[in-house]
Amino acid sequence: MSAPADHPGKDLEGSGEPYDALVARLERVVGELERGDLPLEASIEKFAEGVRLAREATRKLDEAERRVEVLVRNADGSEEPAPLEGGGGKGNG
Amino acid sequence: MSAPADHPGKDLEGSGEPYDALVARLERVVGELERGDLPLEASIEKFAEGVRLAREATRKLDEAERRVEVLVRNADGSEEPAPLEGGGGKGNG
Amino acid sequence: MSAPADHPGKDLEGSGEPYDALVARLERVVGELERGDLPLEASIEKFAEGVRLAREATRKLDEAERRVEVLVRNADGSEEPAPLEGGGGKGNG
Amino acid sequence: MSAPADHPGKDLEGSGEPYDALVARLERVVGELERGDLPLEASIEKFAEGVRLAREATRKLDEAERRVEVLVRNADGSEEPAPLEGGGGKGNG
Amino acid sequence: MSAPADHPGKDLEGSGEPYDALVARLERVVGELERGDLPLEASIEKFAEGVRLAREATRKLDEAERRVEVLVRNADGSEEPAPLEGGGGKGNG
Amino acid sequence: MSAPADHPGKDLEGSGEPYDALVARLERVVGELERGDLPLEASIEKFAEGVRLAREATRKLDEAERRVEVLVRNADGSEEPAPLEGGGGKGNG
Amino acid sequence: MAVRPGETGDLFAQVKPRALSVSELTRALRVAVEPRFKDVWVSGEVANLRRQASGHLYFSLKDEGACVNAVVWGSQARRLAFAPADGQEVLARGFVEIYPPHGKYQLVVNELEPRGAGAQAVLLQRLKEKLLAEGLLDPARKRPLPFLPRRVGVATSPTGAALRDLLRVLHARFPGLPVLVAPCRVQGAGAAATVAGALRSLCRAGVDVVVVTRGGGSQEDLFEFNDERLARAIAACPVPVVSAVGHEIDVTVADLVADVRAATPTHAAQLVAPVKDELRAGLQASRARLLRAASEAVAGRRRELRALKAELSDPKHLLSEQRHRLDDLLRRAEALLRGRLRAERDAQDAVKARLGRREPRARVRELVARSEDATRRLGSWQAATFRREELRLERLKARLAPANVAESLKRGFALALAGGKLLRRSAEAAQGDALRLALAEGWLDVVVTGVDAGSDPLPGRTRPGGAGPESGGGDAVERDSDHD
Repeated sequence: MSAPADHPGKDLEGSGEPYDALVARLERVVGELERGDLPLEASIEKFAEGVRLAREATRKLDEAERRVEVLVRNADGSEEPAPLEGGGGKGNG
Repeated sequence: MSAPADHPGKDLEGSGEPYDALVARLERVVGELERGDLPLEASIEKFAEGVRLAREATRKLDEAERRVEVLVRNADGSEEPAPLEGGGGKGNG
Repeated sequence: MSAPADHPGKDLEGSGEPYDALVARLERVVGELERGDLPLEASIEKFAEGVRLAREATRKLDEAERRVEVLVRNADGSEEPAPLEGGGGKGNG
Repeated sequence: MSAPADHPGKDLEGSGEPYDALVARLERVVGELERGDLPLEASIEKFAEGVRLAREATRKLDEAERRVEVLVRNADGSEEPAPLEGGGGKGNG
Repeated sequence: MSAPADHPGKDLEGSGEPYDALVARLERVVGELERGDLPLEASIEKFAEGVRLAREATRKLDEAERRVEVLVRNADGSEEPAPLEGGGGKGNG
Repeated sequence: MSAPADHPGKDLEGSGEPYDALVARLERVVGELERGDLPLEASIEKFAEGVRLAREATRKLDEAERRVEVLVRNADGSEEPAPLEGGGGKGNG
Repeated sequence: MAVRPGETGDLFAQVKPRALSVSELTRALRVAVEPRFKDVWVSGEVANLRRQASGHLYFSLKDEGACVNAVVWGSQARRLAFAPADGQEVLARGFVEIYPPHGKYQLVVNELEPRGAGAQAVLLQRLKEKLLAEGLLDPARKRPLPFLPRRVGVATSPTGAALRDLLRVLHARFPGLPVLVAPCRVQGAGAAATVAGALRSLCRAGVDVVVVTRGGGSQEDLFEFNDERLARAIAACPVPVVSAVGHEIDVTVADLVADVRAATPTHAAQLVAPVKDELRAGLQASRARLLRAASEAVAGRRRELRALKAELSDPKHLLSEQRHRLDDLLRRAEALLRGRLRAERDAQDAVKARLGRREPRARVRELVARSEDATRRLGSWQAATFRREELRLERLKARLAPANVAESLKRGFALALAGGKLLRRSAEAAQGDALRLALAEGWLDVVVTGVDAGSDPLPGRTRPGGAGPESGGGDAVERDSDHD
């Protein structure tokens, strides 16, 4: 599974890369696909990268959503504030 | 639980921060969230901070309200004025 | 229990502060509270001060239950108040 | 069955030649055939080469399509990301 | 058995001479024969050459045809060899 | 070993004289005979020459025909000599 | 003023026969009179009082024997301490003015006050001027009354109606308000000294305010309150002094010096004592406002906080947006890639179609056809050539056949040879010649027995044929000609 040259071989899962950076990379991937000047194999690789990026971004969204839900639950007047799970939301995933 | 840079790591519970400062921070947080230009992770952190601030502000309001009630009760014709609890209202919280 | 700067540390009980000064302070406190531009904690402090002022003013109103007296000259030429017979009768009722 | 001079005797099956290069060769072969100035034997050789190239290109395209299907299937929220088959999509064919 | 001057004594079998040249020579031989101005012996020689050419051309063409059939059959990459549409339309009838 | 008109009586058998020359001589002989102005003795000589020429021409023609048949038979590469269509029908009979 | 000094001086020195003009006379009068009466006090009774719209007061001052016109210009009139009325005795201060156009004089009044007994009024006036000069009447000296005095001092007669009225109203307004009464005489000679003493006693005893009061009475009754020592005692009092002496129109020096002048004892009580119920109500209102404001301080913040909390938008919508965005991006990527694959597929199909059109079978077949055609033509050529040549040989052989003597012999013809020489005419032989006859097979040696030169042996023939006389021989040749 060779990664594109500008992101050599990173395992995205659990990476510390911010969500927006992931999405920006995904957008760049789409842009490159749109330009249409990639060789077919590179296109497929790009798409694979896009899929990985999207999956990782989705994972981050899921995690964020869980965090938000906990926050919202605690925000609504519950007397005992449950500890915010996962703290910074990154180390948890 | 990393706090944003401008409020590094404070535990708001029991802090001596004035209510209005809390609310001002909460408003700033709301404004920043509404501008919508924060990275996702920062948004979530901001939201978490907002939730903590709102909870703390609510706590302070509750406390203020209790204090007012005590003062009113003592002011209304009770012969022995109960000592104002907490004095400055800060050491008590 | 810090008093505001313009009435530093007076014990109002039995103090010589006139009723109208108390009331004026009370009015000022009310006005400040009503302007609503005080921080919450200061508001509560003001309220506490207002309550104390009101109590003191009430005390002053209530404590003035005395009789009508008349200065009577003693044999040694000194004078002292004595209950006014017949005159205070009406004022007392 | 002698191959043309510029592509001497390669077995295209499983070759690492990129899709676009295959298609470019195929175009060139077809163009040469269309010019019509080849002797029959050369035509047949060219045609044979064209057939091989077309078959290989089709195979690569099919493979690419399968790969995309797998990627798409995995992209849609499946919790366990199936390992991307074939990695670079080449070693698998 | 003397060959004509321009094709001196070649054994055509297995020769590298192209089909087109063979057929063209055959046609030329036939034309010369048909003009009828050759002495009988020369005619017979020509005829013999023509027969050899025809035999060689037939052999080569049969071989070519078989080869092309195989190629066309394989061109679709499918197991059952469907004829290439629009191409073999004539040779097929 | 040409047998010109002025050398009558030669044995033509095995001569290298071309068929067409033989036929030409034969025609000349026939013409001379038909003119009828030859003395009988000369006529008989001419006639004898004509007969020889005719026999030799026929022989050559037969030989050529046999040769052609062999060629044709071999042309098909098969053991049984398929008659050249449209041609061998008469030569064979 | 055009009057020359000399002329004026002459006016009183002697009587001259020369008549003065009215103006001269008037001028002279003004010069003579006005400087002398620049500042005079005049007492009299007001009559014919008229108030102009401009504010000027016009009236006459009169007594039993005289009357003088007087005016108070509006600017002064507005400053008068009282409102004059017809019949009122007043003391006026001003100057005499002669007004030439009317030929009248009038008193221009600067100050006007009601006049008591005539001589006393002037003394009183002097006292007022003196106190004024000392500043004791300065309005700036006036001290405000305490809002709620802890004890009210009253200098009055303990038995008078004034005290009764005062206490009644005082305690009606503020029940239980402490009052300390310093008894004094309020009329008759020496009363002023007792009032002053009472004042001092009250100040010593400790009060927040002093009320000096007595009921209404005659001018003489009130005159003690014009006493200078009393005035100075009032001025010297360390707490504010309220004077309520006589009736409203009776203004005494004590009234002037006091911090507040009350019209009546009742009025004094109103000035000195607030209404306790009102105070209580005011306090209650303040406390209510206080509580309301405090509650509002909390409640308002609670509302704000609630609003703010509502504004603290749950980032779920953001997450949802992002999910859409991701989905869109991925879908776009997928669509692009699938489009690419489709395009590649189409391109490939097009190229394959082009390749298919160039499929060499047709060309092979064409060549096969050409080759077959050539082969066919080869066969045709062979057949035609051999047929032609065979025919040609046949024809030649046929044409050769008639020249075949042997055939003629076979048909029955014979050759006649005489001495090796062929005979063609019968005349070439003579009877008895020995001839040799050549037959189809073998020879005959014969002798000529006769010669017939005249008859044709083969009737119908134009050309002499065989020389043999036997027709059978000729028949034989013809008969066998087909068999060669």
